[in-house]
Amino acid sequence: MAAVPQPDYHEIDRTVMRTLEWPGWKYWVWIGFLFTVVVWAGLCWVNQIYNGLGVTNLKQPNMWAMYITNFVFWVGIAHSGTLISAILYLFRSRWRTAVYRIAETMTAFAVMTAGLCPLMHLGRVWFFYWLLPYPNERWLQPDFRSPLVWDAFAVSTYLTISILFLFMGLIPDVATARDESTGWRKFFYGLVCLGWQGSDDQWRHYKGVYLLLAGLATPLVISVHSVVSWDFAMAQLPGWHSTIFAPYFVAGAIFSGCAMVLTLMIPVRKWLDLEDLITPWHIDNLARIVLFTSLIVTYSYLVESWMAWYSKDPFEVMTFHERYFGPYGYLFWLMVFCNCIVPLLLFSAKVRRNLTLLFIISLLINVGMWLERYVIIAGSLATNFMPSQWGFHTPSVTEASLTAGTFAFFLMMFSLFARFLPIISTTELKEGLRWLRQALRQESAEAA
Amino acid sequence: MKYGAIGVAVLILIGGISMALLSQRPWLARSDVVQPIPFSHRIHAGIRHIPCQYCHEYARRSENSGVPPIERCVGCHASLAQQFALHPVDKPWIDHEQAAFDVRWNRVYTLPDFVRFYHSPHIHAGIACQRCHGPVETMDRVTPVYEINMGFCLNCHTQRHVSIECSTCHY
Amino acid sequence: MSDPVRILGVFTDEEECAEGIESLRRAGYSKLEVFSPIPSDRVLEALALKKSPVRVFVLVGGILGALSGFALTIGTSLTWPHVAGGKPIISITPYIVIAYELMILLGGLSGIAAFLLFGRLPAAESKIGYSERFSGDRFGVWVTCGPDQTGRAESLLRNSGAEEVERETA
Amino acid sequence: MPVEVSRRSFLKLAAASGAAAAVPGCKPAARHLIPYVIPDDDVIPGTPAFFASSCNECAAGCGVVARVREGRVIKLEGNPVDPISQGASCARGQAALQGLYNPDRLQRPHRRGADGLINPIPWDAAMGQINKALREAAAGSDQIAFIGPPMGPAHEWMVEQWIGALNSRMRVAYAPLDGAQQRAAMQLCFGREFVPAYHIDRAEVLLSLRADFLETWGSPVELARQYAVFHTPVNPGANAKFGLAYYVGPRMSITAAKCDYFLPCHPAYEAAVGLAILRVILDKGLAHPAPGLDMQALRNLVAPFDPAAVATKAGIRAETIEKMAQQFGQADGAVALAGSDDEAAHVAAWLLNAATGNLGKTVDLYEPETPAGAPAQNLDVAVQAMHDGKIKVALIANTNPQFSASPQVHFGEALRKVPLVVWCGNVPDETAQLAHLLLPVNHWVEDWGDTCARPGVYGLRQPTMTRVVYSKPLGDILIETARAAAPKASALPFENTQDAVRAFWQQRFKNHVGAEGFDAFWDQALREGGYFTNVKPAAVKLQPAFSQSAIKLPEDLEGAELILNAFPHPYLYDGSGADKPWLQEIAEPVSQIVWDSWAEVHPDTAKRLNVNKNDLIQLTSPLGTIEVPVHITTGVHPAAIAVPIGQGHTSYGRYARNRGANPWAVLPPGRLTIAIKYNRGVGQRELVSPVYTGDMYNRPIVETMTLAEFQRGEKPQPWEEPYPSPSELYQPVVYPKHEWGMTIDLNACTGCGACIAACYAENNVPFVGKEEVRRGHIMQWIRLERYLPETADSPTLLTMPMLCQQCSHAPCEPVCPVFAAVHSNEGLNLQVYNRCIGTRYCENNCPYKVRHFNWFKPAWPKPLNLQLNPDVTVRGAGVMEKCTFCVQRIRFGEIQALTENRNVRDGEIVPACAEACPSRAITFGDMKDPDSAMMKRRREHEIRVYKALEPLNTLPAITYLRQVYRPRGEV
Repeated sequence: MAAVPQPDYHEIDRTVMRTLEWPGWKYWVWIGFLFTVVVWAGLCWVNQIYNGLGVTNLKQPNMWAMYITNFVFWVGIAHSGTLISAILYLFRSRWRTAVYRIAETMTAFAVMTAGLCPLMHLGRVWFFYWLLPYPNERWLQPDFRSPLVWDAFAVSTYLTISILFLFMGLIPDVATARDESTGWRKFFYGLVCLGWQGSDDQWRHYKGVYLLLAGLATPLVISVHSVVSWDFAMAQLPGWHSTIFAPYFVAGAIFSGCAMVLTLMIPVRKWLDLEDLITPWHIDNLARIVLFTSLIVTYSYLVESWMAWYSKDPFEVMTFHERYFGPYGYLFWLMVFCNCIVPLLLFSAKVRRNLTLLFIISLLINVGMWLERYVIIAGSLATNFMPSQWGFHTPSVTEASLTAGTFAFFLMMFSLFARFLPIISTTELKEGLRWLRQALRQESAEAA
Repeated sequence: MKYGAIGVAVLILIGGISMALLSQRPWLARSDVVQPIPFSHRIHAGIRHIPCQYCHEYARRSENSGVPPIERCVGCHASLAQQFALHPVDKPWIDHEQAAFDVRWNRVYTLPDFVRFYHSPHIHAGIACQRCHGPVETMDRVTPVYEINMGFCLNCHTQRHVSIECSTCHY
Repeated sequence: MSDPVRILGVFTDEEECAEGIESLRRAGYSKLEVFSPIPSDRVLEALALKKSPVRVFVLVGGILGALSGFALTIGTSLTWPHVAGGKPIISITPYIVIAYELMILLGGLSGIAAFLLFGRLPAAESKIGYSERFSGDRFGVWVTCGPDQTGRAESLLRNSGAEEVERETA
Repeated sequence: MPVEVSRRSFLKLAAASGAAAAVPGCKPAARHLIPYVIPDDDVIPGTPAFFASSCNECAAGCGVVARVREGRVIKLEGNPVDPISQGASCARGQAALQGLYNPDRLQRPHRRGADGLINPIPWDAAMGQINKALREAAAGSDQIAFIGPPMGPAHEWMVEQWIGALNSRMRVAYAPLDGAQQRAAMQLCFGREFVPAYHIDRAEVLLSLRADFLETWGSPVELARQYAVFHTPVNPGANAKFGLAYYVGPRMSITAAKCDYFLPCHPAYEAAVGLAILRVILDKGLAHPAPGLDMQALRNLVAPFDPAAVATKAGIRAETIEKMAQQFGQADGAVALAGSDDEAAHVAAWLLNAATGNLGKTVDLYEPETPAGAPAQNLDVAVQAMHDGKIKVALIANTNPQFSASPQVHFGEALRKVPLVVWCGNVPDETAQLAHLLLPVNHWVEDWGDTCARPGVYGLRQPTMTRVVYSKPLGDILIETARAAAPKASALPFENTQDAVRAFWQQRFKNHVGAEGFDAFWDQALREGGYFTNVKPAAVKLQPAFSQSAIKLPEDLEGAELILNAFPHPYLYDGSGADKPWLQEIAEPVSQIVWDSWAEVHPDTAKRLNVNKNDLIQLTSPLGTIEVPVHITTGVHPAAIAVPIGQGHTSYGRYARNRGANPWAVLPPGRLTIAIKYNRGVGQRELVSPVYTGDMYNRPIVETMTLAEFQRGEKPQPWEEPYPSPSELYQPVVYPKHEWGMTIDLNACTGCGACIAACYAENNVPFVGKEEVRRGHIMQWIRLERYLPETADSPTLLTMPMLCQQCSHAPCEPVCPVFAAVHSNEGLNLQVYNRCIGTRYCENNCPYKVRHFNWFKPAWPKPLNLQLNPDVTVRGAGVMEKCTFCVQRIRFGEIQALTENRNVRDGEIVPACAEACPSRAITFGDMKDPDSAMMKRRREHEIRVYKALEPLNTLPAITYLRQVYRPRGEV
């Protein structure tokens, strides 16, 4: 029988600080690869700005396609991070401690990536700031009735709050890192942690504000994806104009986000040697959330179709008919397979403990959720009110490159973060040490 | 650390200022315009009290105010020169025929293409030329007085309760 | 009065630290400063600190945010009333979204600002008595007391399980 | 439209104006202001001047008014004074400007060197060479040929003088679609030629034997206007009046589709159908006995055409023929039109019109007024002479026989034997490839001339701007060469074309000139664009002795397995429109295909031939082979394969070259049909269409009602439950002064595309090319919604001009984050280009899909950019654009009213589409003014009023008038 690991404060610190050591060449090759993709996407973007959006395959009527899909996808990804860090914090879910930093980092970078997508999509990106209110001689302000302005506010608020939230969590951890390191690192970490020392007074305010931030982030996260869903639901277009979009999108966001957490955590835990801190118990819990939200999403698909059928609105009926059996039908069924059928495997505890399988499932869910947005966006636009103006979008090199660029950007930022800032919250792990020990005990008992 | 923050702030400031300077606003009226002929509005409009629309004759009936045809200059300067003790102009229009076609006034006031400005309704509404162009009759060389931007137009339009629909100027 | 004396007790365990604090407080020592690596509820309870005032800031910030959201949206709509889609110039329903987001934004920002203010962050220099251990695995309890009360404090600290006790003249 | 037609005067291109061609973005307009030396009274910088002229794009001779800004023509409109156009125009007329500013126009004279390439030479050298050759050739007789299209009387006269002075008679009038069959039929029926003038509006029943009178046949603008009157239902209820139109022909053209019943007919039997109808009319005693009408002779003539026998051959049921005859014979006014390439059909049409007493009623015939002199030769004579080496100098002007003459004529081979071939034209075409000297002549917009649409309608043409390239008027070339080379001195004793035209008019109208003298007459003609008077039609009788042998059915087609039915493309016409990108990019209304040629194949035939959509097929006649992609449609007779004429140029500029196939290359002279063999070509070529499907899925887009419903006087049931009242959450928006609106009558709309071309011209809408259309990037602000219903109780085809509906509850507006899409207080749905950041949300939310995004920076190769309207911003890449009811015209009208201290008058402001519409389907006006013509039209046709996609509650400002139809299954 394997000895049950009994981590203490010091060991937790050591394990985490090990992740901050200067990385080896493999890491830099990985970063270099991602950077190359980002640069390539940047060049494609420059070309697109210079020549016009005609270099993409956007067209009448698919005015929106992959860029907005990416936007919704990345905003969605962001959501689970806040769920795990804020909502579960409020619910005092102890298992979140080990995973929440990964999730929250993912949130911050996913929102950042998401914020780039509407810029990529703008016809005149150099005027993007017209979306924000600022005093100007033209007397002109944005139209606050437009869901896109809500988006600008929601996403930028979300970005700010999630970065602050991430930063708040980081402060004591980075202070630990500061005190464990020397030289320029000490200086750097000292800057980041703002000279944190952990006095009782600081902790008092810290706890107060952390709780309140969690309390604010919770309604925020729900509002953000609701607002994103209203980008579509506010439009008249059949397939978009739907009252269930807000909860449907929020559930989908958490679903895809948790899947993304799994996708990131399973390799990261191995790569950074964090198996003792992120245990299969944690992963199991995540998988349960994935399963639960998958069921909600499946339910939403059914409700959506039912509403179309029940409304007898010919436009709706036709749009959904086309969605299932039209030129994009195969994407829809692939999406159903990825989002509704595959996650059912998670009912089995064995599957939830099988990391390889779980990783594959999480990847499939990511694909499925991307497709869901694409099917909703491009598919609904394709079969609009005017049959003469229907049209089906096919991705172009530029769009594919920029999409790849968003993934590369996200992964690059995440990878950089993971090696230079603590990717596991030592403070919270230490705080919840006894639950961690309990988890490890349970783990080894089950293994036996 | 403190210095770093200051440095970043200074960098942002410099960046912002240079952006503002580099982003030319070529539609703004230009104050550095030199005309091919040393024509003085002060003498013509100020001292001689020639009405603006004697020369800029299209202002009341068209989009453009128009620049006076050479004929109009010569009309006074050649035939009435003796009578009114005008400075007789024999160059460059009369002696040198070729040059007559070659007067190229440099524009002082320009608007971007997406702005439609009609002179005629403004003249009919009794707006003095000086309201936008400043006291031209005091200037030897016309230089802009006001920065004619959208706010400038809006101010006057709202004061006078004229439409500020977007389509008033942009189409 | 002679100068007060600062005594440091270093604990390895959260519970022992909390007990130490409680015993000190019972003994009438009120000038306590604790450095801890974790936001320990036990320790904070033991210190019986008042609730942090940041929540007031968050509340005020949130209310201000919501109000400024409405002020911004309604104000800009009135400066230049544009008709769009036949909707009223002041369309409260959509403005709620803006107000809501601004409420959260300003609430959060003022919370952070309050935290930085009250927590005296960013701090360029170390507080007196801070040790690098205290961000790792040690709890540090500083007791400030008169020179005559030091012995009792030291023994109280030791008794609650402090692994070392030091004295420092402030 | 009040047209201010001022005295013509030469304009200076370098006008003193600030408004140079609008360029996108923030670049300033012109940096310099260049004053006039002496101001031109007609030119006010910044204000358009209007000059009346006459169009030369087809033989109809519509009057036009050119809108001139700072010395360049930016738009052509119909001339309201002209009885033919009455202010309307057509797509081809609108696109004339793209011929004027065509980037591939020959810039200066060129000479072909020994290496076969052309090099620029000075005019003097070119003229010297011509003069020398002409002098030598004039020594002998008939050594000089002039090949040109039929031109206006003044030019015909000049050419006649010229060619006579040069001792020749070889004036060849050549135009590929010149109505020779119609003239020949008149010879047969009446013994000589007349000039017909149709009055469809006076008829109750119309029969078209392949006459595409709304597109390419006759005078489409005039006939479309008449047809709209004929085909607009009035008096809902039992006394409803609604013209009945039949179309008999092999292909469903837009004309066929717009007639009540399209009867697909085997191409060989259109005449037979017409004559069978006549036989029924005679048999049933429905003929109107008239003096000179020999009923017995007619009976004998039509005896062989037994309806039952004809019916099986033609593919039309005998009962239908009987019914048509019944209706045609009983109608109070009926008209038969023939557009076939066989004479017999034309004979049938004339006989039908004559036998039912409609000559002088629905058709007026006028004595032709050709100037005395030798009639023009036809091409064969000249080809023979050239072939025999008799012709020393050939002058070919503004016509392209190398492209459009049948290969049977061997024009090219003959022309190669001519020592000096002088080509005069605009864009160098296939014929120019064979010329030794290429001379750029003035485009008709830059030139003098005249037209004579019919006696009494004498159009005058005047230059409306200075030349764009280093060209010379054709008349000047004639005058100069006559002076220099003619042995006889006084042939053309004029300074220039202006003098010649004026002198010709002085002579011609000496009896019309009033007391004020010719100068006043001339000035008025210039101002009004011509001289319009009433001439009495001729009293015409059928030729009494009419023999059976007069009727020759096209025997070669009978029994043929497959017949090629070439038809003139509605926009490219005989091929002369192919160099104009607008005409290439406006989809052919029925097939909705752009920038290509195609073969229309019936589904049954496609099955038989085993071909699919886009497959290339080779069509081989004894004269040659063409290869075209297949377009499968039920709108073509199974025995026929319909291919549009117009593409297949090997030269003729960048927009025409190497595109599609040229059916002229397989057709015999004077014919549009021929029996062909079919071969499978290699591979496919995608036919590009901006339209996804022809199935409307029963949505409330183009709404219709049957004639029966109309006669019952009931308004059709709404498509969906209407919104409960009040349908609004909010207070309705108040429009203080105006609320602009539009009424579009779908019964009047002929789908002709004039509105689209006018919109291109007025609003600086960029054309994008075939590949970008394929990629869904077409920019047309107004498009033709075309749906092909398939049930028997539906109309043949549904069309609807679709432009921005200016919704009061515009879905596009509240989704724009920056107020770029915003409503004006005059009810306009504005698009502020300079505010737009390109989120494209508006287009997503637009149910009508009428907003367009600038995917690229638009480009107009020079000098096409000179056509750009300086009153409209040229949109740069990355912004949305759309129709705003020509807000620049609204603003101009309002400013005009403001400066004149009055209110805007109804009808003063007309958007480009409404102005162009030949059938007057579009009316624009103020919805707040109940007396406006637009609101009156709504009230008058209350029963037909509907809004597009009404259930969406977008409250559009455009009201459509439902299409009343006769279910096609009823026939």
